[in-house]
Amino acid sequence: MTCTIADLLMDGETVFHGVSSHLPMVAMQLAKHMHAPNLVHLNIPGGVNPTTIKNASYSSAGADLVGAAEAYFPLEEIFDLSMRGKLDTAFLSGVQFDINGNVNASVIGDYHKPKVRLPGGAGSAVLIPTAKKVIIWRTKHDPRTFVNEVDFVTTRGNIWKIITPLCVFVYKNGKLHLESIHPHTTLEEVEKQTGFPLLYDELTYTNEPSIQQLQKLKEIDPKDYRSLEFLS
Amino acid sequence: MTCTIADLLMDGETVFHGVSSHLPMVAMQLAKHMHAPNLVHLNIPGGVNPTTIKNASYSSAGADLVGAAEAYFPLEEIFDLSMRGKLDTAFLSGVQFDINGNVNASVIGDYHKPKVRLPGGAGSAVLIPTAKKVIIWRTKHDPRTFVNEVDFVTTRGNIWKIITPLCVFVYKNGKLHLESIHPHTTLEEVEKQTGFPLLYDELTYTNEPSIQQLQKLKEIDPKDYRSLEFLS
Amino acid sequence: MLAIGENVLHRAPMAFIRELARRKKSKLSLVKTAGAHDIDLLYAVGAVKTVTAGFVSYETVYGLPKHYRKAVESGEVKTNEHACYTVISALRGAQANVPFMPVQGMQYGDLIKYNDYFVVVEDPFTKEPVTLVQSIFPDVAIIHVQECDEQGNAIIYGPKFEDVLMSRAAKRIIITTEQIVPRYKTKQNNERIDIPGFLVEAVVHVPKGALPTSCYKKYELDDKALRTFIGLKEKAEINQFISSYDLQDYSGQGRKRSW
Amino acid sequence: MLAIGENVLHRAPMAFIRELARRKKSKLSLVKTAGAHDIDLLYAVGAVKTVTAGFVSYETVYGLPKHYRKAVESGEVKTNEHACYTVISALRGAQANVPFMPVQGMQYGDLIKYNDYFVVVEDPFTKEPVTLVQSIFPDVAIIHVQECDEQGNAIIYGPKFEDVLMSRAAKRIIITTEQIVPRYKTKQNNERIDIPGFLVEAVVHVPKGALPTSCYKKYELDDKALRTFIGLKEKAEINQFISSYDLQDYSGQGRKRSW
Repeated sequence: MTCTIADLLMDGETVFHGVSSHLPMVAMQLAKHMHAPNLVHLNIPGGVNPTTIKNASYSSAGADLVGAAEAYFPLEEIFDLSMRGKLDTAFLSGVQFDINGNVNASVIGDYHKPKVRLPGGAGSAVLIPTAKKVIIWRTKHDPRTFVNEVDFVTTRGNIWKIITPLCVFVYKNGKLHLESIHPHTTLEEVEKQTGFPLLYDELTYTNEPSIQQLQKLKEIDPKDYRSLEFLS
Repeated sequence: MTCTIADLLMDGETVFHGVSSHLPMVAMQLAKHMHAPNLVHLNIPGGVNPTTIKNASYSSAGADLVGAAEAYFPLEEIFDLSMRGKLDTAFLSGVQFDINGNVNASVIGDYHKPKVRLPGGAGSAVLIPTAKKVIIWRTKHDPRTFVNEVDFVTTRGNIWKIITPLCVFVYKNGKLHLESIHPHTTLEEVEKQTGFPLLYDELTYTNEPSIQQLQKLKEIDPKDYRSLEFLS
Repeated sequence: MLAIGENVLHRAPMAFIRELARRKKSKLSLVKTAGAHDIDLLYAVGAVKTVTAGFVSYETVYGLPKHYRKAVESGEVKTNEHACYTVISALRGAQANVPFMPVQGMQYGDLIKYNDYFVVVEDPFTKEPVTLVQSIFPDVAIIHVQECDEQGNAIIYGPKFEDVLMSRAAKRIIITTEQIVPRYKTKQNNERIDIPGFLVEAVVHVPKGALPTSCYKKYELDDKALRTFIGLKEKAEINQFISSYDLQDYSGQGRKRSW
Repeated sequence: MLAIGENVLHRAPMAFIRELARRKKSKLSLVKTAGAHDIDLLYAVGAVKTVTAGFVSYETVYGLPKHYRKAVESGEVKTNEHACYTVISALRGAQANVPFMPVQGMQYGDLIKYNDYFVVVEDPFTKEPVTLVQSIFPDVAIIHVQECDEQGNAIIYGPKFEDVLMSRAAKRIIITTEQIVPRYKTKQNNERIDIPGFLVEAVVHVPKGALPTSCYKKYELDDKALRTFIGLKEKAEINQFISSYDLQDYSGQGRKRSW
């Protein structure tokens, strides 16, 4: 997943990730070390282009990202930047997604008396509509995540891609389409784990990580923080 | 005038002056050195409580006020402070004033094709209505300054006192009242130089500066910046 | 309404938060962009009426805030869900003392339908629809800093999160600080002062006052304590957890309980 | 529309302003809170269509800006008079890309009657009247700083005035700088960087680029030059005044005219 995400990032882009976002953080560093040296890495504490993320053990919003940074540009300003149409790519997540590009990060059940109170969408409700490109990553791919209809619409639309452990969705013409499935899985598996019918034109396998990418990953993320979410 | 103004300032107050404001700046320093050591001196460049103003030769908005300051709190924030009702006293000026407390700092003549384009009210239009107390100082007292009716209302009301080279006006019940006249002048002189009829109840002479004040003035303002406006 | 400085697990004013719990405060309204242990602890002791936030959760490895969730799901208390940015906008509104702020992006989701602090009006200049968020006026902001002098001139090292904004939005500002430094030291760094002393009502010296969250340049997060707290269920256990900080939380006042 | 950094006589990007004059730019729209020599010079060469500002004047000892006044009084050009704060509010609106900002205090004067960028509406939350100021979206902000690296990471020493806000409100940002410093030096001061490089389009090295206005830590105002300029009347004299800075304004590029 990390390499797939890194491949989506382009040189010179301004890219933001939030809390609990080790995976995209590592992907951004990977992209910077491979094909996108001029990518601008933005994050909540405000560290612009931190040179290392090795100290970001339990948090992707810690002061270490400022300590190792080129400049200071905090959350407040990153939001403003996105409002001005100058944030190229934002990494966001959510708990439920449906085929129409609706995102739920708020509640399961009734909004005012929820069955499950979720953490909340954080910046999603304003960033998903205003960032130029939005990449959603989610480390769970099951029918409770990719549902027929979300319980609540925290925000909707303007998703570029969704990356899961099984596949890549692309959002076009108002619907999520399956773009590629990861080499280790099958279409049947993706179908089984997705709560809405799969749309696709031509279906391909996602590119395998290159040897160079895997080597570089070991360097920039020796403690495998990118896998933290899979463990929790 | 400087001592009269200093006497109006109370200990612990938050007080602001703008550009071309050497006279109130010196008055604030005088008050701080005499009876109001905890007065908070705010200014445009953002120097909170500068320890000296001796380097403010040509400007009361220069970087020297930050260099000698306790902290940094710039104009933008001072405006916000006033909006929140936390600015105790603001020093402002204007070019025309009338008996109804109208202030003109914009134009002489028609607004859209003025006979004389004035510098503009700077912060007056928002600070006069929102500061707790507003002290207007003006180094000219003549019938073109204190007029029957201002050419344009840049802002109005919420003036506490107006200090001129001849007298002190106080604003109450919607009108400017003469509060005291300076010892060196006469009621006739003030009447002659004022374009509106003088209102007053009991009329007193303004207090003379004390010897201590005059001594302290020499220390804090040895180059007599407070008189710059009278020269221009 | 109480605005709490910091973000998720970093530089939270935990000593102050624990003191609120010790004093058995209740019906608090909290506001912040993204909270974790601070909010979870206050919910655990039943101190909260509402929370206004964009995100309430521990980060990845520590999972979800159980106490907060339990309270909200039981219907006892209310969450005023915002996007983090709309909290920022609402605090900017308070900073300028205006009743609302316009904000972009919200028109695509349902938060504006379910919450009366959002409203859509017509822009009088362009006639286009525009979303307004009602300003949030905190009574008190509580902010933990690394350095502060006795006048309240405070310097935050590393990320400031929304703390500076909160210090401008709240009516009263309370600073807890790792270190009280002499005035000549803050003055040497005058251009770096984040909160000038004349805005500050009280300064409390509380070394380690952010533990178990981290404090940049001072200490890392206390992993063990956090995991302990997250595992607690009974009120008595939670009170004991808070008591275990008593000595430390009062150490800055010569171990006297002066605040 | 061009946003010009600095305030009255301090750290004005004069080398850039003079370059606009040399290139015979015309019909410029200018925005700033309080201007002096910069605005007066551009008016003197007939480069301006409108100015949006709260205050246009030299300070006390230098008197009024004659060229500006003459142009406005002749009716050739327009002043969009603001309170300085409403310029700030309008730039904050641009920073957040919203069409307007609410602002307090304006309801007591006539500026809101005579200028269509102010409008009074009903607050949908309280039903009270509230004044809105239309946001101002500068195309370019031009800011003179003391230190900047080649990437555009810029540090302003002393008062920042509205320069940081302008760098967030404008579509494009141009920095002129006293000194180009290596990246490791700006990085050592990373928390002090006022304008991060990724926002900046161009960096121009112009030592003494603020003269005849002052530049904190670098030089004081040039009293003689300012008084000379103020005394000028004829176009030819003014052009000569500008030419007298040619060598100095290009010195940062090895005296080649590279910008």
